[in-house]
Amino acid sequence: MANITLKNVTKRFDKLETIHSVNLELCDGEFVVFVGPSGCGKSTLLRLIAGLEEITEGVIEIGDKNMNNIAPANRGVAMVFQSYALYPHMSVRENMSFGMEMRGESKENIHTRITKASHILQLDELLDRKPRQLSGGQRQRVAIGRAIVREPDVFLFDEPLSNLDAELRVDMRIQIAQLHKKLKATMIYVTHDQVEAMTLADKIVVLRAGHIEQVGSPMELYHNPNNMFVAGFIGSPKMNFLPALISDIEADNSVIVAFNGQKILFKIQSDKLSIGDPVTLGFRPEHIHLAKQEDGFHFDITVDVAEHLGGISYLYSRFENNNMTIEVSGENVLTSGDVLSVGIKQSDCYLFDQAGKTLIERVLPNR
Amino acid sequence: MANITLKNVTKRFDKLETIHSVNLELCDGEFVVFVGPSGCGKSTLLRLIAGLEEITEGVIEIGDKNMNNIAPANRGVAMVFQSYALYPHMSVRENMSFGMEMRGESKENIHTRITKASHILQLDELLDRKPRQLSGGQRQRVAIGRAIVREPDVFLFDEPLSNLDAELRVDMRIQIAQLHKKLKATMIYVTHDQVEAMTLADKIVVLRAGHIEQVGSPMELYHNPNNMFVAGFIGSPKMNFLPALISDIEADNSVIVAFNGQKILFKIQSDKLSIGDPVTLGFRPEHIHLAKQEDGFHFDITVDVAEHLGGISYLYSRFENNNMTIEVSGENVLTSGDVLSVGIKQSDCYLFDQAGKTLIERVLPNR
Amino acid sequence: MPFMSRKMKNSLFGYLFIFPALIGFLLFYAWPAGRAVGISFTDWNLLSEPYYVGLDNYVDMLEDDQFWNGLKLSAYYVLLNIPLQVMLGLFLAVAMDRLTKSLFVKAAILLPYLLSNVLVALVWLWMLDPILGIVNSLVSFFGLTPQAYLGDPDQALVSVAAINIWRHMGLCAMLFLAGLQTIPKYLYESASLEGVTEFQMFRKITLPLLRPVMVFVLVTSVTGSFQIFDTIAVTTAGGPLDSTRVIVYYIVQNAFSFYKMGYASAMSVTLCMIMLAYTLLQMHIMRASESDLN
Amino acid sequence: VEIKYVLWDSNQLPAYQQCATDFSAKHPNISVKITQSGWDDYWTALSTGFVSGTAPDVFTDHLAKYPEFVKNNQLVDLSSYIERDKLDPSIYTDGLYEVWGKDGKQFGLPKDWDTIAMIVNMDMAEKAGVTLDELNFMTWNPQDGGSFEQIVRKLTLDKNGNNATSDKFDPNNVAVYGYQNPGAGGMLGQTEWSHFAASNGFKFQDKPWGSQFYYDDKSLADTLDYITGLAKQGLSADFKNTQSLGSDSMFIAGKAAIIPQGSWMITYFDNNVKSKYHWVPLPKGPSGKRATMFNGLADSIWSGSQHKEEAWQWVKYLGSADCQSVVASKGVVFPAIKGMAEKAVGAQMQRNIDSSAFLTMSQSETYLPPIAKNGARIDSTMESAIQSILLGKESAQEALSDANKKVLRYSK
Amino acid sequence: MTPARCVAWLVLITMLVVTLFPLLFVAKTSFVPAGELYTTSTQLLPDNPTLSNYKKIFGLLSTEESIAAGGSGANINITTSMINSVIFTGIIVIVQTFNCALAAYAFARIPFYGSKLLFGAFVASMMIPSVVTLIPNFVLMRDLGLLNSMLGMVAPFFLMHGFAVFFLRQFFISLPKDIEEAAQLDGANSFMIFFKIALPLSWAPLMTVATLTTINMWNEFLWPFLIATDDSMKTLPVALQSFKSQTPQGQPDWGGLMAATVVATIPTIIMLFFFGRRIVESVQFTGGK
Ligand SMILES: Nc1ncnc2c1ncn2[C@@H]1O[C@H](COP(=O)(O)OP(=O)(O)OP(=O)(O)O)[C@@H](O)[C@H]1O
Ligand SMILES: Nc1ncnc2c1ncn2[C@@H]1O[C@H](COP(=O)(O)OP(=O)(O)OP(=O)(O)O)[C@@H](O)[C@H]1O
Ligand SMILES: [Mg+2]
Ligand SMILES: [Mg+2]
Repeated sequence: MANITLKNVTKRFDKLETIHSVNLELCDGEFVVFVGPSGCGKSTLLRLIAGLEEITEGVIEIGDKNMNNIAPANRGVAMVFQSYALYPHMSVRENMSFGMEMRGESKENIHTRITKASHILQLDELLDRKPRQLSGGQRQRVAIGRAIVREPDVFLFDEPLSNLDAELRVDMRIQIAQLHKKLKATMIYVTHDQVEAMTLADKIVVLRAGHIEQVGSPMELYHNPNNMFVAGFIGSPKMNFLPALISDIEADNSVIVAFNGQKILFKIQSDKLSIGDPVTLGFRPEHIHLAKQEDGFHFDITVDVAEHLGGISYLYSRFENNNMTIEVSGENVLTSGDVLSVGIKQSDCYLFDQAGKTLIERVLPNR
Repeated sequence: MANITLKNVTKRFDKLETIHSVNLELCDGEFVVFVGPSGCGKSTLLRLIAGLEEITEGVIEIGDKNMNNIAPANRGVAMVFQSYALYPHMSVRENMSFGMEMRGESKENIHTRITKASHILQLDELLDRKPRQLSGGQRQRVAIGRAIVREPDVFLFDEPLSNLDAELRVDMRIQIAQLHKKLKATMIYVTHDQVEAMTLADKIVVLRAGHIEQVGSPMELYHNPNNMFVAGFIGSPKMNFLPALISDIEADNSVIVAFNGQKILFKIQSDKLSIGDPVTLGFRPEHIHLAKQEDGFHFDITVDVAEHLGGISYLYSRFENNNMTIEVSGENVLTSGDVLSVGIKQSDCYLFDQAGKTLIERVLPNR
Repeated sequence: MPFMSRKMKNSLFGYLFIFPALIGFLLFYAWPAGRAVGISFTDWNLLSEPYYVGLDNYVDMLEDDQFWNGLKLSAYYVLLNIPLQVMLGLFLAVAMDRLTKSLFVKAAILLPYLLSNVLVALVWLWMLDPILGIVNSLVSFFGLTPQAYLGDPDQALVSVAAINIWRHMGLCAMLFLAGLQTIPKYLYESASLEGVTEFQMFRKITLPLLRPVMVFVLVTSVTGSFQIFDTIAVTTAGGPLDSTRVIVYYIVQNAFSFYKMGYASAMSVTLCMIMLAYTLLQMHIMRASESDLN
Repeated sequence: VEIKYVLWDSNQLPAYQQCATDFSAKHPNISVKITQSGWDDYWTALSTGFVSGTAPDVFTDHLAKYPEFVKNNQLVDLSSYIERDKLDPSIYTDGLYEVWGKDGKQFGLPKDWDTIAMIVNMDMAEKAGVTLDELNFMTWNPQDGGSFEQIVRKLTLDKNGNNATSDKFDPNNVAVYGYQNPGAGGMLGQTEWSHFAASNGFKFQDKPWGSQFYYDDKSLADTLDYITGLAKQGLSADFKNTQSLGSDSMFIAGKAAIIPQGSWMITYFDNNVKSKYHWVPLPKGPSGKRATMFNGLADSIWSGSQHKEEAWQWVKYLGSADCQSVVASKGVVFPAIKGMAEKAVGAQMQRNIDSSAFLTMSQSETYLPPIAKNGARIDSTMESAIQSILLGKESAQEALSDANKKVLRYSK
Repeated sequence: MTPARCVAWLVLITMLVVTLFPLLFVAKTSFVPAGELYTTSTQLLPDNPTLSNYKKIFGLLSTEESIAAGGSGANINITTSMINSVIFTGIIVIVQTFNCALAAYAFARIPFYGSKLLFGAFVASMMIPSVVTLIPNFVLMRDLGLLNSMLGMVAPFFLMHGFAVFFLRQFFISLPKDIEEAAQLDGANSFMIFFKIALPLSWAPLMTVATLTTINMWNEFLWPFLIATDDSMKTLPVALQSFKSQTPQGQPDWGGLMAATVVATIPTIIMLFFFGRRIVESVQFTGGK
């Protein structure tokens, strides 16, 4: 049993409070991804769970046992450090076997596990090298290897794939997913990669400046972000935000939003809204079409920069004084200065009140 | 003048040859991106150019001057280390000002540049911290800051954004692009991020195991990869490869390729091909449509795993015994076990001979 | 200066860096040492002119029982002294690093080293007095048999070693402690997550990464022990029954009591060679010039 | 002109400082700078000074050290000055002047002398019923120890308070030792054994500077066997137990009732001993006489001195009655000039110290310490040999025979 | 607390007791009046504590009183010698540590011709018995006219010491290379790297060496004793040597000696507390990933 509970966990470095009374429940066997802007406290949270930092206030429980006073060694966690923390004097093989040897695993056992892990991580030929003879990505893989050979109850991964190339990254991602399936261990995973977060997570925890902004499944966060921060943070390129107005409130929670001279009706709770309130419209770059859409907004934009990635292009554009990013798939030769007419479906729109809180609750697509 | 020339550059660590006689010419003011699998020698090349490693054989010239015996300090390069290499005893501010102080810049100059850089890098509030009090991403930004405040002739960036979140990453990418425009410095940039590579580069250098596989503009590499390795490496998810056969060769370089019982004519050099030769078909995931396409191949696949990322989904599927990745945009509820009929346009197909060399030379889209 | 190769430029810098030290070395070590080699081929009683005797001193030395005895005693002393001193020092250092950061403990451990050799010897001479000393009265208090310590030929050298261990243990600890600071803390974090015990961490992380300092401590403490003089001069003067007449004591005796500087020089040169050989071997075996941290 | 003068005994410093002041008053153009440093450092500094040419002009010299200096021409021969200034050597106590000369040359003017006596803890003596009279007239022989041993036995007490005359005496649990031998004593045995041996007929050497030594003589072997025997019977502490703080400390601590010691220690004991004590003459030996080593220091001039004439003036003054009476009045040592010793004893009497035993000794049979080149090596050899006897590792006769052979080799 | 830690604590405390006990004994003896030295030698506290030993040290007793209190009659100018000691030690510690750090850095990081050989020679310098160096060095000082001068006193020490060079080099080889590489790219030459990077990162070893040198030099006796014959030049150990044995067989003035020890040691103890914090407050090498 390795469910993890954080109750009012607070961490201060000297006077600087970095984690502010965080509450979180992670179930046994869950794959949890922490995301958040740089410096928001992801690594710190992992280190608190691992017991490498003492928590200033609050309680951390693993498997329903209070861990506050339990040494890291006895928490049953393995961690991939953001900084790798490889043993510089040990070969790759020794780096991986060290923990197992110290816990008295049998020689064969160690050998098989290392062979397997190094194969998965494509480290077979590097087993006898010292860390300083490895490239950045190779070091990172050793760090992963060191954690996975242990097969503990809880895995903590701190940006484990950041230094790997795209192909390897996809590979590794799949390997980690399989490992999770096989071991049924609880995994906490910090990443900046949207794809990793969306594909691996059972549950995503969005952090901002030491607070939890939202916890939910990837689709929940994508479709129903609590607020503009989460909406902006989940999805890449980032969601576009444009100012709009409440032009009318009809009965039955029917609210009419005016934008660019167009008025569209949204079915949303209207209690706290009043006519004339400014609201924010959100459109994801991938939802913007190069054509007017029936039932939706449309407007003209000017392309500032066009980035062509092959299969898709990003158009960094302007609408009035607002920046807009648009994703266009397929080949095209659009470029700076082009003026395009774009449209977006009503169902793809997000809407936020003045404080940034979401106004729309979407029903998730489900089979 | 900071054009960089590498002539037969070879690097051996002890007996291990890591860079094999590399030749490369980079023009002054060019933005060059090095990509390649983990451990292929990207960092080593940067270190050779910077003069931090002595080259075993060959010549490196910067601005037409042989640099082999020039100390790193006098090469006029700034580098962002993959490992950051911040000065642990100096505050963020001192880390950034050190290089300028060494070069005797004026106090005000230093101050303005640091203020500006720290603002761009969102480090304003961290200027008085020591590196050990920073998060991973913050450290990485300091490392970037240290390089850019220097405004040297040549920038070497070794995966400078790997530990930043998506939003910041886009920001930084744009900042670096602007910096490049402004300073007109030569920049060499190592990244694993496809988007960064495609959007920033004037020229991409694809490395494999210490060799250069191809040098070219992003679009060139995307559309006309020299070989299967480059084709597979550029673009994410990776290109799918399926076996096919030359079923007939007509005159005028018209070659008929048979795949899944369908025969399609390709206009390619037929000199070295003969009927019955196995060839490899390549389809990019983003080019596969969920409907039969006129003039193209179509076939049925079985979905193994479906990853839903919100705006798009990746379907990891099988066709006969080959893995296929398919990118599907828009909402959908496809899942494991679904059988789909997919199609691909002839013009989106890539074709490689037995040795993996490309058979199709495409004309680049151009306005 | 583009006409200079990198290596030459480095050499320029290198010599600039070591310049002051090199002057000191040449003036106060190299020159006297060279002179000593010269003197070792002469008969010189300090007061009158030396005269050349060729290898006589070395031949005499090989036939001199006292010389061999001195060497043997010195080696024995080193064996008594070093393992314990280094181990205790290491333990203290690790304890100070991992157990307590208390400044008091640190200062207390180094206190014995604050007293000069001679003083330490005098204090222990007093405390170890078999009849009047506090040690024997403690020994009797615990029901053990009082010993003669420095007066007993079988115990004298051991006692001297104990005195020196007492004085130098803190020094060793300080040196090791400085070495421990270079070991990144995250290695211990990483190891602790792997369920590695404190002792295993010590063996597998601390010890190997301490290697550069370990070589240093081994080399300096062994060669230092080989040169023990003050303590013996104060406590036993080479006695009882020559049981503490270690080689350097014998050398000094020859030089300043017997006025046989030539002979003393020959022995010094030989001793120096022995220590140098040991040092080179030790440094080679323990790869003294490499650090695993780089 | 400044004359540099060095000495090692700080107890004497005030007296000589006084002399220097008086001297400068008489010789306004000469000032004397006195430096004192402890025994070991003293000789190191002196040797370095000789080698480098920076030694002091005048220094206090010791019999054990001066032969080597003479051999290497470091000392100024004073005979011509003595002749010129018509100095009368007979003013010095007999023997003191001669030992500083060789082959008609003179290397120092005597400044003081010392003899050996025994100090007795009178509180213990009274408790044991030993009278001062008995103590003043002890006899000794190597066979049964004479009255000396009887007294020692009475003074030796075990932990239970039994003295060594009793059957119940436990030699393994001694609380107070009747007599404590200070140690091995090297080639001199100055306080250790030479007085016993000499009163048993022992002689060190054929003559000063002579190359013949008699350490293998039976008289010495018997003496050393006797001394070793004392420890075996529990009358003295074992040699190995007395090597740290030594016999003086044992006496002061009340662990030893009688110890032999030299006259230079009079002040020290008076300052440190808290119980009642008395200096008594050494016992008479089989020869029927008391015997004591009669040793003395002298002032020598370094041959490298730039101011030999001024140095001589100072040495002459040090050896004169003017200075020595000052020294005598301080009562620290016995000055070399005849009659001054009595003055010193008188001065000590005023401080309630009875040091007449030393005078008594100086008037009994006296002998000079052996003088030879290679003294340090001979000393080292003898020290080892005697240690091995005292430790019971070797029989006295054997060890001494071996040692004497070596000694003869060195003294050639 | 784990059992291992408990055991470690126990051992540590035992060692502390063993370490401190003799020092308590020193302190105690310094308060014992002459004459009670030997009767109280097995006690932990003096029967009749006295300050007379300290008075002796500070010259508060006349010569006669001092002799009567079991001391020597030597005159000690403790303030002068204390000042001399501070100057002597200060010069050596600062200059020597600096020179040695320079040399050590070169040996660790600059690949110059002959560096291996010279480093070997520097290490070997520690093995030359002082018997061999004493006289030539003294003669050299005489020839240079430096006898009785501060320069003469510090000369053999302040330029270099094999111990410090060796020790510091062992640290410099462990400094993270990439940090120095970064500095190179920032345009720093070897001197700048040394001053701005290597030195600040090596506070712990530098302080350790400085502390040890301070202690050694504070206690250094023979050389200053030989060079400084003038009272006004004497350092503390030279001045205090008169408390050591005066005569071949004589006992030192124990009470005075111990009091002198206490007095002479106090400055070093203060220094220890002062620097002690710096010694372990080293920069952790966390500039990297
Ligand atoms: N000091 C060294 N000794 C031996 N081999 C080394 C050394 N440094 C690097 N290598 C090897 O050289 C190859 C190239 O390393 P390099 O660091 O240049 O890779 P890279 O392309 O930067 O990889 P990554 O993307 O993982 O950072 C790797 O296989 C690495 O193992
Ligand atoms: N030792 C420390 N002292 C003071 N502040 C610290 C310390 N360690 C971290 N911080 C601060 O705490 C905050 C959270 O740091 P943390 O490393 O958890 O961020 P993170 O979410 O992992 O960021 P990144 O994605 O950049 O790695 C940061 O603002 C950082 O500056
Ligand atoms: Mg982090
Ligand atoms: Mg790299």
